[in-house]
Amino acid sequence: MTIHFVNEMEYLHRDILSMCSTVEELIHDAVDGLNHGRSELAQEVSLRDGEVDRWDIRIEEECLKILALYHPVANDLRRVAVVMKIAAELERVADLAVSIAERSAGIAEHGEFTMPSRLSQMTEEALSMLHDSIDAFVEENSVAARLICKRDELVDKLNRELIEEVVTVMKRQPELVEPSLHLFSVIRHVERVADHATNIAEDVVYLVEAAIIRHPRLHR
Amino acid sequence: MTIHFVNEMEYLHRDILSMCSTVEELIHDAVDGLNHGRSELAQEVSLRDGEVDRWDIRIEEECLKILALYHPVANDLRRVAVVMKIAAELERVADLAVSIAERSAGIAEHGEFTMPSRLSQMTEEALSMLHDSIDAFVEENSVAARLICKRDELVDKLNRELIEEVVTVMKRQPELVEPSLHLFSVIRHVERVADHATNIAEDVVYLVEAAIIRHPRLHR
Amino acid sequence: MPAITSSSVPPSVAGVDRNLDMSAHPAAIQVNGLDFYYSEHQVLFNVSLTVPERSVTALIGPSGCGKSTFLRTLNRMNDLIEGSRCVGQILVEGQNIMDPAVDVVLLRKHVGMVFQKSTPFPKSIFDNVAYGPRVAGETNRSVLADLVESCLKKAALWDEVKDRLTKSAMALSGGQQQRLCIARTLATNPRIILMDEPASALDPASTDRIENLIGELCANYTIVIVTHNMQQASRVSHQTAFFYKGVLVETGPTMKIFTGPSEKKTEDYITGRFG
Amino acid sequence: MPAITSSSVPPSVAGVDRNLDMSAHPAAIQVNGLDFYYSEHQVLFNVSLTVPERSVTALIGPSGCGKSTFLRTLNRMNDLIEGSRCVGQILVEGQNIMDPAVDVVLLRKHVGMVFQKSTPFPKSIFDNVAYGPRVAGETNRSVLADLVESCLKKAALWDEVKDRLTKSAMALSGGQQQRLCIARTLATNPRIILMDEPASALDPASTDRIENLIGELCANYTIVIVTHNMQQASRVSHQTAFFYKGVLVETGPTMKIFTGPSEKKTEDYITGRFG
Amino acid sequence: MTQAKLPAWAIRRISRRYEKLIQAALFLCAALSVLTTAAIILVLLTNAVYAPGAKTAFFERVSFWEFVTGTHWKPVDGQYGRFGIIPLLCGTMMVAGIASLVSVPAGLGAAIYMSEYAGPREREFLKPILEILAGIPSVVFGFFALKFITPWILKPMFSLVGIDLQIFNTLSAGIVVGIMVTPLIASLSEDVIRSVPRSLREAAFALGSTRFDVSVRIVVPAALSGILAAFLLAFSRAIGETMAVTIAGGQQAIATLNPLQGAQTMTGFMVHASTGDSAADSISRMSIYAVGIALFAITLTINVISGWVLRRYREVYQ
Amino acid sequence: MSTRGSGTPRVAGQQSAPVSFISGTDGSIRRRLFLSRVFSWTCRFVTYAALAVLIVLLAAIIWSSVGRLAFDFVYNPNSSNPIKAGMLAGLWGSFWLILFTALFSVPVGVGSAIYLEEIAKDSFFVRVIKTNISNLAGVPSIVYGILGYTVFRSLAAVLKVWFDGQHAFNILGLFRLRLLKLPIYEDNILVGALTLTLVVLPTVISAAQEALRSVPSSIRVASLALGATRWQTIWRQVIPAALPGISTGVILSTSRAIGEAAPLIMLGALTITTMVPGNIDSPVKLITRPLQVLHAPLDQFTAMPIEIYDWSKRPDPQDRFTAVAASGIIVLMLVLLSVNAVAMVVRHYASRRLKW
Ligand SMILES: Nc1ncnc2c1ncn2[C@@H]1O[C@H](COP(=O)(O)OP(=O)(O)OP(=O)(O)O)[C@@H](O)[C@H]1O
Ligand SMILES: Nc1ncnc2c1ncn2[C@@H]1O[C@H](COP(=O)(O)OP(=O)(O)OP(=O)(O)O)[C@@H](O)[C@H]1O
Ligand SMILES: [Mg+2]
Ligand SMILES: [Mg+2]
Ligand SMILES: O=P([O-])([O-])[O-]
Repeated sequence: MTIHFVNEMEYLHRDILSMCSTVEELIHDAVDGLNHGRSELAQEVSLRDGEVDRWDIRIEEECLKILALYHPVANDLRRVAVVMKIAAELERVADLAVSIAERSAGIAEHGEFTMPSRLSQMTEEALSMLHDSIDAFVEENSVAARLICKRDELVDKLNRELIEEVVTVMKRQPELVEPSLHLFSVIRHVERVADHATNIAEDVVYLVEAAIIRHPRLHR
Repeated sequence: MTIHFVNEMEYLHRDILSMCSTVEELIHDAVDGLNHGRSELAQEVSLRDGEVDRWDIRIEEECLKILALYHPVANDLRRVAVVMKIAAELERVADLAVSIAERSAGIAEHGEFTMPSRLSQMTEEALSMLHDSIDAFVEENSVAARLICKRDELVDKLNRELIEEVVTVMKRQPELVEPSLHLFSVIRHVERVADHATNIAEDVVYLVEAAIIRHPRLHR
Repeated sequence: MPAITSSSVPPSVAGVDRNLDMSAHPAAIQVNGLDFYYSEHQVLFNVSLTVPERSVTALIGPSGCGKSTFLRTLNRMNDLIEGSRCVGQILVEGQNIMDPAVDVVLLRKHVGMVFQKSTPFPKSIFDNVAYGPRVAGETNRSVLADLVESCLKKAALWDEVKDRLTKSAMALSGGQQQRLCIARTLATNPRIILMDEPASALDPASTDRIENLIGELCANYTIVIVTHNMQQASRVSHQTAFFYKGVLVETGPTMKIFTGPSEKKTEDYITGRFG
Repeated sequence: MPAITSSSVPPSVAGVDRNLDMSAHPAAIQVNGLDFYYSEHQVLFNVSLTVPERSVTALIGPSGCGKSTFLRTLNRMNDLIEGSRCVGQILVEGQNIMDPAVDVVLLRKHVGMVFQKSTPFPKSIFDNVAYGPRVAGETNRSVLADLVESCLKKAALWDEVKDRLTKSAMALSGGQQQRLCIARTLATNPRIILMDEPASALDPASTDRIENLIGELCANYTIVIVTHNMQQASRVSHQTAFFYKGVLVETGPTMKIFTGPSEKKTEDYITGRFG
Repeated sequence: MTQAKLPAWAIRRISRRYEKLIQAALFLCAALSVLTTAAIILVLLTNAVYAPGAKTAFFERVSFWEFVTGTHWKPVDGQYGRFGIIPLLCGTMMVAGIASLVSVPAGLGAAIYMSEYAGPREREFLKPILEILAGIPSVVFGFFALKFITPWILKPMFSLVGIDLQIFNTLSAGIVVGIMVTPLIASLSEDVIRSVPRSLREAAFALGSTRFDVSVRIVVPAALSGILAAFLLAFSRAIGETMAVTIAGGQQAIATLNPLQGAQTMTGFMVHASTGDSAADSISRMSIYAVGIALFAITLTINVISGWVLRRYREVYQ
Repeated sequence: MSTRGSGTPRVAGQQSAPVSFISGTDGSIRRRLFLSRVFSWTCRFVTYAALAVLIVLLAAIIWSSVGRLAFDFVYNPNSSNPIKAGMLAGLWGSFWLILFTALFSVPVGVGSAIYLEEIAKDSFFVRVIKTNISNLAGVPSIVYGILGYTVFRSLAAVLKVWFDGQHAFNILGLFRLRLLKLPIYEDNILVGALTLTLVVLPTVISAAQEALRSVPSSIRVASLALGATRWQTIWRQVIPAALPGISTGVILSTSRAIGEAAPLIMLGALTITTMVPGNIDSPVKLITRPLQVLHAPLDQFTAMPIEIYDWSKRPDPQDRFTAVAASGIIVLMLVLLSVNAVAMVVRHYASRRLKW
């Protein structure tokens, strides 16, 4: 058993890492598109989302296969469960990337719409959270993971501020309602990317410490 | 083993059904709030979301327990996996309910903001999809589940139309930007409720037929 | 917060024993610093373990790690092995059973035992179950009949054998024989039942029945079970103790041991990475 | 699209054996409509099964369903049982082995067998492995030495025993003995190896080594293994065949059998709901 | 390995003639035992019942009825002698009966003690003693009975109660025969008792039994038929016992059930007759075959019964 | 889940009554323990009685032997003078008997055991043989004496006629000159040995069968599965594994023949004789007199137990032969003891080498 099982677990690990890097690239490209406004980007990102979807299905199949054939327990069981969850999160992040790319295409249509400066701060923060959470997963570092969960608050703050800004713009310049609405969506999406990163970090904590820290309200 | 295992599976089933009904109630209340504008609703919904979160954790724990202790295979393994996924979906639906309630509170603040008539059509459709997908799960009816997936298109269409409507309102009445933005969010949330219902339906198909039909693009 | 244990908040929907809080139960057996020797060969090292009342405790560990030996100290079956020696304290319901004044005959009635291989006596089914009460001096036929019936019922065997109580017990199938042995043990009115791999010689279906039976019996009896089968340990027990080379490496709620063991050795063992 | 099978799109990252396409392999054994009788008692009913070359086929099923009997027909070990009778066709590499012209002694060299209990001969380790070649007439000491070394290496035992080849094989541990038996079988240069619950008497660590060994051997040999242990079947095999009361109920890729079996009986059995 | 080539086993069957030869030789060895039995029966019958040709067979000269019911055994009484087997039967049965009285409790007690109570070391010590006792030739026991038990033990004992014991008496013969077969009972019974699985004892102990309970309620009943078979076998051995009885029991063939007198057994008579010097086909010589047939029939019957009982017992544990 | 609530009440109901395992708290237990102890002492008594009997027997014999036991006893021939009577003839007679008995019974016995255990399929005839052997083991040895007397002795008589007639030797063409001078007897060693062979054969067969049976069948199956033929399996696996058991069993059962008197007496073996078979009265002559060695099997004989029987029975008012008989017994027992010792040594080494 061991060799087969260890092999399977390795494959699984390799696959989830591939998926991680694909999704990271994807979301980076999508966010880049915000700043440099490439209209064909949406098309491209959407295509590559298909790849992520395939990874998602593939990893889920692998996880179920491992559960059925090797009956993992302890650490291994947690790892399989966590990989399934992370894959689902990443798949959603990829979907968000597609949405962001679409929105930024929408924004680009409107020519001289200026992006709020703090948007790039927010996206950077969210993407770095995502990256760090993946790193924490690779390193099985639950301390780092817990730190990531804290950083979500900063993103939430930026989110609120940016939305206020958008509202102001819309009120002031009704002709910019459409790009603003796109921007609004983008902001919400980025915020959700950060949420997903937080989820991944929480999963990492579970993987390492066998403790579920989701829904922190419950533990207060 | 059988008795214990069968019992555990029964508890799990009971728990996921409890969670389903809690979430359904929750989202119904939240949507009701849209029409009747009760401001204390947000508070209440948010409180009950805590309960859903507890269900979520509890069900995940039970699933992992079953995986670790009883090593289900075949139908049982699929059921456990599906229950874990449905619980996650429902938890997100509950979160959306909270958001919807918050938004409707935001809309209510603005007094005489008229809701677009098709909104209630959309919410009804989304909620009925959710309800039907849960029914399909209970009945293990994969035919019904596949039908639900189709109905998502209608919701998407309504979504697009409503958003256009909102944009028009915002452009025309900049003073209504804020409630409109809330409404915009609500529409997006409802659309996502329908998406989650679709996900649940897809899970039901997997449960019954052992076939993953997610990401239909891949199968075309 | 521990991972998958039961501290989640919603009020108990589940059955009682799922999340049995072991520490709340009084101890049926308490072993303190037990060393055990076969002649000069030490096989148990400073084992301390508390078995709560009305629970199932599983002993797991690789072959030869001393599980059976430990189990057999609990009703002093090891006395039958010459040259064996036992140091430490074993309290059964508060009494030290290592006390030389202890009467092992009484002790063994109180702490019953079921073995790996089913061992029906070559007598009728009735006589098998009635054996314990009879050696204890019970002769009243109707009392015996009632007792036999109730014990066979508890062992979920009554329906299968009620029409052939006077037939030889050797004609039963392996799984039935094993349940008969359990019934026979119940007839001595024990409070604690020790089981040494009770299902390892049975096919899955019979194993299943035995496991279910254990699940039912633990409502009234304290059960300690040795098993090689990790899945079995996980399925039937509330508490699991992992032995390795005569040392009790880790003990805790079964869920804990099976999802988040604290010792690396335990984890390696239950995930099958040993050797 | 079937559930967890390998048709997902990304190009193969995994090793070969994960998604082995069985139908592409030529058949090592092909059984057609096999009936088997012990005297008048029929224990196999119209069994048809194809075992692809260089794969592991697991036979599962409840006790007494005829797995061992089926296995033993494949190298005609059942000939040793008086009054047994076999009807149907068994093609081993295309040849019908039920043909009276078949020389069973040579057949059994070609289709090796490993038993539940390890059965080392009470001889030295070397002599154990060299036994098969010797009875076949090989006497050249250096040829034998090479053969013994290569077989022990294939059986992953060489490192453990290379310093004591002349010591008695009885002194090895259970797991080592079982690997020795595998090495001994390999020494007769078989193409097919039948294993009847080869790990059921071993502790988890030794079981593990045997399972790993099976995983390695299937690159060069066709293996058919009987097991009571569902997990084991799922772990080691490419193809699984489920027997019930002498009937081959279902056979298919192991993944399929273990996550989406098409027969209700199979599902009930693998989810442990039998009885 | 080319795929097209036929596997070696499929080509043809190798003939292994030397194996057949060896098997035939071994079969002849085994068949010898049947031949022996046939020879015994043939010899006994042709000399006792019907001899082809001359009318020399025993029952052709003496009526069967007289042989079975006659109470006098005097082969050289007058010209023809009197051939009633009852006196010999009395002697034989008395010896065997006394032997059973001695050996059954002793043998069973020893078997229980060795298997249930004695530790391995004590058993290591006791077993050879029984084996030595079993291996002592019967002439030695005859000597022991005649020269020691009778004069030094029985005679003083009986003189206490005023009974004069004869030098040759069935009592001492019976006692030594009992001693002789005790190891047989002990070891056969111990075998069956030990073949009662250890697990059964452990199970009984675990149910709160004392050692007595285990021995008497579990072990002995479980081994009962085996023990019974051992008794029967020992009884038959006692019937066939020759030298000890011949030496200690005397040579007077009288129909008596008094163990204090001497008496001749069937075996004793045969020894007596063959050491005498009667003519080869004299009727007294031929009576050996008649007695031989009786002895053979009796012991065979008992052995067959005991074998049957033993087989029944074996089946229980299979 | 069936839990507490549904549980039936406990058998005797004293849920929480404090228990005590301390002995003496319960009268019935005390009685049972007492009974148990009495029983154990009774059993111990009868077992050690066997030891007592053995000691008494040995003591009685040694004590009786006082007056005759001396070294010359083993090299004096028999004599009607109790002071001179010795056992030379009996010792040599027994030696030759046991030698030929072993030569006959071991191959035949082991061979039939192998046939029955390893080769025979279960058929009617084999079952007959098996029952037959177990029944033969229970046939009194004296019955074999009758058989030997009637068959072997008569055959020997025919042979004697042959040998006495010149034509026999013309056919054989062997040792004509020397052998002619030595008489051939009908009650010779070979006849005795053949008879004793029949006596011990059933025990030899079952001892060998036992040893073969103790070889686990898994070994046979494994060997066959490796492509060995049946005979290869027997020769290379079964016999080596069973050899220690076979040899111990065979030694012990053959040695039974040393103490047998009854069948030999039936054969008409000499009771009072000073004759040593073949006139070989010292081991040296076994080498220096090859022709006598050849003649010995055809010579008359007596045997140790026969001499003992004769001495014990000798009607002698002064009881002077008691000491002679006792001395004879001591020699016989020493011989038996040494054979047993050999068997034990074999068993010891065998059981050390082989462990299943
Ligand atoms: N009667 C005995 N005399 C001497 N040593 C013994 C005896 N019984 C067991 N042992 C030794 O004690 C150690 C522990 O044995 P024990 O039977 O308790 O192991 P176990 O954990 O039950 O193993 P398994 O899982 O194989 O039953 C082993 O090394 C064994 O060899
Ligand atoms: N030698 C035999 N003679 C007669 N019947 C036999 C023999 N061996 C097995 N059987 C019967 O044949 C049936 C199938 O036995 P088999 O040993 O093949 O089952 P199995 O599936 O291997 O069971 P297990 O899992 O217990 O080993 C059983 O009913 C059994 O009783
Ligand atoms: Mg054990
Ligand atoms: Mg089998
Ligand atoms: O053993 P016996 O020589 O007396 O038959």
